[in-house]
Amino acid sequence: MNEPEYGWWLPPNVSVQGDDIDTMINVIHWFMLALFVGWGAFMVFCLVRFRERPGHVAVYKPIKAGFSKWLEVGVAVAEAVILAFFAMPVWAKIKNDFPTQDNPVVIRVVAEQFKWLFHYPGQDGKFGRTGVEFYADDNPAGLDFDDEDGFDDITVRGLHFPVGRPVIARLTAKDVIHSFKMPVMRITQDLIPGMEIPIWFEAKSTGKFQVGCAQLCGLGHYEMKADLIIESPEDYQRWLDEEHAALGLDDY
Amino acid sequence: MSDEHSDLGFLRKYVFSTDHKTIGIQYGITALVFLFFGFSLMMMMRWQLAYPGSAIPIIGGLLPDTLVDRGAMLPDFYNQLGAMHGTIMVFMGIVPLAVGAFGNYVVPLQIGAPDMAFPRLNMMSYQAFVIGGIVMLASFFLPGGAASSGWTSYAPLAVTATTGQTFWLIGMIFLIASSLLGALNFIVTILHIRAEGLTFFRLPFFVWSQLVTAFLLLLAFPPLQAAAIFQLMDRLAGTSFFLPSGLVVGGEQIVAAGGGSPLLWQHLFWFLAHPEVYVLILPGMGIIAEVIANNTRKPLWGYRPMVYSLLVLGFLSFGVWAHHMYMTGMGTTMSTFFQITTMIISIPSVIILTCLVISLWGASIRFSVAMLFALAFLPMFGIGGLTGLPLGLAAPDAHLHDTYYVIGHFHYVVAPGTIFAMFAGIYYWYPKATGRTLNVTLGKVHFWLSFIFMNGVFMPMMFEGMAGVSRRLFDPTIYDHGAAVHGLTVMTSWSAWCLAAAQIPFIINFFWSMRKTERAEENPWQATTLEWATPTPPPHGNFTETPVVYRGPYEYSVPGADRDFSPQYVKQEA
Amino acid sequence: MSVVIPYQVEPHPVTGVTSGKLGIWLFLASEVMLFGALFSSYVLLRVGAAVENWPTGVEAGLNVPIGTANTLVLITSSITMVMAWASLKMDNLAAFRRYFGTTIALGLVFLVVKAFEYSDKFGHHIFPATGWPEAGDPSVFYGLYFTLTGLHALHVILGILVNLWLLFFGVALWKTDKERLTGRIEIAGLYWHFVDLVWIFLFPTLYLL
Amino acid sequence: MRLFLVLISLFFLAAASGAEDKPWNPALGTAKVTGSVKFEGKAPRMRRIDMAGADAKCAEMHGGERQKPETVIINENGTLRNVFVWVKTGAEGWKFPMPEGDALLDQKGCMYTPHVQGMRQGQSLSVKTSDPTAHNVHGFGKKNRSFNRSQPAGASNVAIRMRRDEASPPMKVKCDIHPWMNSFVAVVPHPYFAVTGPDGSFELPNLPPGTYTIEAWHEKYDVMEQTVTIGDGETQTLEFTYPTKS
Amino acid sequence: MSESDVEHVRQHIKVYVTVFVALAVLTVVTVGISYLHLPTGFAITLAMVVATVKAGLVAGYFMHLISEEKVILWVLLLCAAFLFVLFILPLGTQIGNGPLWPL
Repeated sequence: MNEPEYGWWLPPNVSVQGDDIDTMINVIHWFMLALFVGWGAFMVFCLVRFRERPGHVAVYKPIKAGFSKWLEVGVAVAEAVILAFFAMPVWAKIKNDFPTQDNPVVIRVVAEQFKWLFHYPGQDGKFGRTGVEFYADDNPAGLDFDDEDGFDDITVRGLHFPVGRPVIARLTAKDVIHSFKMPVMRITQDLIPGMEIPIWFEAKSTGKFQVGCAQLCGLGHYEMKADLIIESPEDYQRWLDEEHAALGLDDY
Repeated sequence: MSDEHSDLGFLRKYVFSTDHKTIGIQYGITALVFLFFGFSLMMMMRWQLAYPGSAIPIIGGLLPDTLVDRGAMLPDFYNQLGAMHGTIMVFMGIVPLAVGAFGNYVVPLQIGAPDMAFPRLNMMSYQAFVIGGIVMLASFFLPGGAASSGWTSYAPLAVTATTGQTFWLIGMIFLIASSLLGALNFIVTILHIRAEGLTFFRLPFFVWSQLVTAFLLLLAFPPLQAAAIFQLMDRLAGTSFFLPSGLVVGGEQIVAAGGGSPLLWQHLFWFLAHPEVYVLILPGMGIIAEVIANNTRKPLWGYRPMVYSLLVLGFLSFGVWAHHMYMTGMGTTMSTFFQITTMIISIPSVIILTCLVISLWGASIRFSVAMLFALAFLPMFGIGGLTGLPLGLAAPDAHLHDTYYVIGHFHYVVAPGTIFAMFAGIYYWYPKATGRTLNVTLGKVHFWLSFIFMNGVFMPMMFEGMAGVSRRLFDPTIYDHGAAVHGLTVMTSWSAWCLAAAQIPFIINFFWSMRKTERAEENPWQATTLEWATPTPPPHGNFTETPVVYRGPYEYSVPGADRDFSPQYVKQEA
Repeated sequence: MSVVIPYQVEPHPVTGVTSGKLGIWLFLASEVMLFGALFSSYVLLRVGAAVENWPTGVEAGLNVPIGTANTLVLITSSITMVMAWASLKMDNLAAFRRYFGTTIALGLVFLVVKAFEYSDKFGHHIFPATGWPEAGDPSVFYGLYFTLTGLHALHVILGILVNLWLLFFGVALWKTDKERLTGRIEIAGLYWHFVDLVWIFLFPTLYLL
Repeated sequence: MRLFLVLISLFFLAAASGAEDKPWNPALGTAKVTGSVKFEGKAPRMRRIDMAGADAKCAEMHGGERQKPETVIINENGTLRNVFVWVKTGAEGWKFPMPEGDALLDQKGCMYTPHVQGMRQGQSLSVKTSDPTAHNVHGFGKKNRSFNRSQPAGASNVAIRMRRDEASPPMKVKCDIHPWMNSFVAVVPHPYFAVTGPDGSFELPNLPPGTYTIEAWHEKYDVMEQTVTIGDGETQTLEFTYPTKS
Repeated sequence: MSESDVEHVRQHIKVYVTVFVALAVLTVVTVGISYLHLPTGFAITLAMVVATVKAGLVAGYFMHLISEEKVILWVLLLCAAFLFVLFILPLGTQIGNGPLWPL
């Protein structure tokens, strides 16, 4: 695992979708810079050229500034291009193209004030029955422990997933609105209590990062972070096995 | 007329006045006080952000230990400050200043009206504003402190919050009532009480901007009113409009029937709050247009396209709100719709900005203090507008949503944008209201320091946001990417404190100039619009003789005229 | 204060209405948005709830005959309101007093009936916080019922207060400025009809569907 | 409504009797109730607490080993730990001397010590943090006022005065930043209370002779009560058995 | 007030009474329909149509919208446009939020 480097621009990107987003952000910013510099240069020129001084008078007749029309049309066209060729396809892919065929890792993410909880289906690959009535301080995932499907489920406070394999996460919140944010994965998704929202993502390199909450959720909002550990498939499997082994101990 | 008014007692003349000018000044002073207060809240937050966990100098020792621990801020206090900073700045600072103060003082003068259409309603509007403001501020003294769920008050967090939230909602209902009454008054006044000859396309751009703003306030605020009533019911009567079934707070199921929708609040809130953004900026643009036309000594370039853009802007602002909600799990059909409307709405803003910039061509630019602020407005609002682009698109928003980038973006619109416009307005119309001009040297000091430090505050936020630092974090350094940009945070904080210091010349100037013996000329800026046709300061009833309008609003440097300005109200032989 | 503000009584030449009338219509437009938002919320919440969890008015224990009667009361108060205004137009102050008084009385009748409906609900331990059905995944029907009718009742109360003021004090204007009084009554009428109009939508949404 | 009336009259009764409280005479306290709390049946399934992913500093304080939740702890002798036992009725009418100092609640390694404790009405609960991480102290009072105070690392103690008795059920104190952290504080108007420890026993000494209702409370298995009459100088032994059969 | 004005008002009164009767009848009709227990969707449509007709009568005749000046109609049109947006878009997002879950 390599130490991530954070700087003053975009954080490192480890997600397969992130490249599209980064390209888009960069393209838009170059476009913005071009517009701003153009405007600015014109403005500064005017300020110098048309400053008030003896012998200089303003011109009443409006200038024919055909270029302004072209500028506006240009901005509109640029926006249309960004919309049609970047924004819509990229977002549609992120939002709709769930990789259900590619052997995804499926997890549940439960947000509460003020920690994350990650729920893995365990060896049987099936999530146990969960329900509001089972939520307790010692059962944060709301698992029905009498349900055998749920008995081998793993519930942990840090997010682990393997590199190169898509992850489908089902997001729910217990109490208020939270937002699941992984800057290095270019993912933000609100968790709305009473709703289950699925998202997917796939990492392209390993590393140890952080998950944060991006929606004000109360006084501990700032403390609502969790480890984000992207591992090689072998390490991931090893971690899963360890968790399973740990579960056996606790059936007392 | 005027002598009768001067016979009135102190209370009727200054406190319960129905004169639009007095009300405008009341609004102005109150709003400036609130702005200053909201700004102070932010300065305390900046200390925590720059030096997390260390005691706030001086102030920290004065605060009760429910808010601070040995002088260092506690997270719930930080959240209170954040929520109240937003609320105070938006609803109790800028809107009352831009609409209540400038609108009230200038609009009737610019359209040649003796007063607003409903003077008593105008007074009630101000009173409702004051009551709302007091309720909001009083909430700081509650046991649980003020509202702490952000200025957006998202449910269910706000529903389960402390009593401060109830005060927030009640305060909002008063503020909304105030805005509604004011808006209605403005529309009727502008439609009905224009001077003879003042047709719609002879209206100064400022009046147009106020007209559109008034429509936005009138039609966008009621849904928030409805939402506030719902949330009040949720908090006080135990209903669950915004609470879904089976909420578990603090490990225990909360006692509520359930069946509500947390997103409903967001829809109703942003249905207001997006038009509200235009409420914040349009009057500012109006002031800037006035100042630029006056100081370039030529007509505005593209007056009509600007007016049309204004109308389109106002109309479209009702159809873009859900771009604040891309990350709530909205389907792609709807997000596509909102991305398209958001891109469309950027076009009229571009048109207005371009027209203002092109107006500089062929001008004879006077660098008065008001003009400096107006000129600074253009690039600053430009940055604010441009940075809205990536936020308006769902995919980049997936990274930038609720980061400091958003904060930088909207502050560039409202702080160096609207606030600079407000300063421009104050420097421009101060002679009208007081009969004295503000000192130019102090003004320029104020401008340059403000300009530098405004950018020092908000430019670093863009980079912090790019790095992925979320907003509303009590201590962003606990995240690795937050710690990496901590230097920028410190820079922002110091800029903010310097920005505060930069306002001292303004405050001195404001009060000191009022006492100057030397009176300003009747029309110190050689302006063309109607407000300069009245005596200074204008008496009760405004105009000594009923004005008649003969030409458009910005007839400067008319070829063949004997002066470089041809006022609207002077019948000149061509 | 003798600042004369134009178009208080005479209509503006371009818009063709008085300031007061334009003002009240703008106010009503904002009221439309207020109640529109409430109804929009109703739709959103209802669509979000399971079909079997949303009661019809009868299932929820609302009394349709009483609701119908109350609707008729409000409609009648609307016609008496318009008759009051017409009486002024025809220079008949006595008739105006009769009709206007009836309007106020009918408004009060509406409120009294509403109060009985409320107390009946409270008597059956039904409060705004009550879900329907009690168990499972309840809907917020009762919350909406109380909030919407409560807000409407608040509007009725406000209308009654304004009308009472007009009946006992405002009417003094008849001696000095008949047209102005007629204008004011028309404005009060517009508000009153609007309140009636809101009820016309509230009644079927809450009681019948 | 009737409940309300009852509550009102109880309130007045309590107020009236409060006025007549006699100062406690230590010489009367000769009787004693002792006993233990047994556990029968199968222990519930629980998960160990994973702190590492959420708060590395706290996880380190436990050497990286996952802690068992303290909800149900069955002692080796088959008794149940963390049961709060107190004299529910029978000890009224006295004004007992107040203990010195505050009741202490420590936060250590993102766990509360003690998990269950009793304290006197009028005493203050002083919450201490021994952790290098931030906490918040969130009390869910049903009779006492609820509170929610932040406590960053190294902050001074948070002290809350308990003005009303609240023992059945005790007040829950929680940290929201670490949602697994919970603790229960019973506020009792007299000194006759105990919490079962590693041997599952309890002792209520220095009681005046009389008839008492003794209540046991467990956070998962709820309450049980027994009535006991003791004479001068006697010791009675009680046994509670959880879970409650119903 | 002129003679013709009074005559004008007198004619209006007849209209008002007719409208009143229509309103009363429609109220009874809408209640009557509700006892037929029609399918929910149909019942809602029908009730809203009747309510809209009633509202139209009140607004058109009691509030004189039918002969009102253009400026007021424009204000209401604007209001209606925004109201439409307020109804449709939140509903759209709610439905768009529907079951996206692919598994």
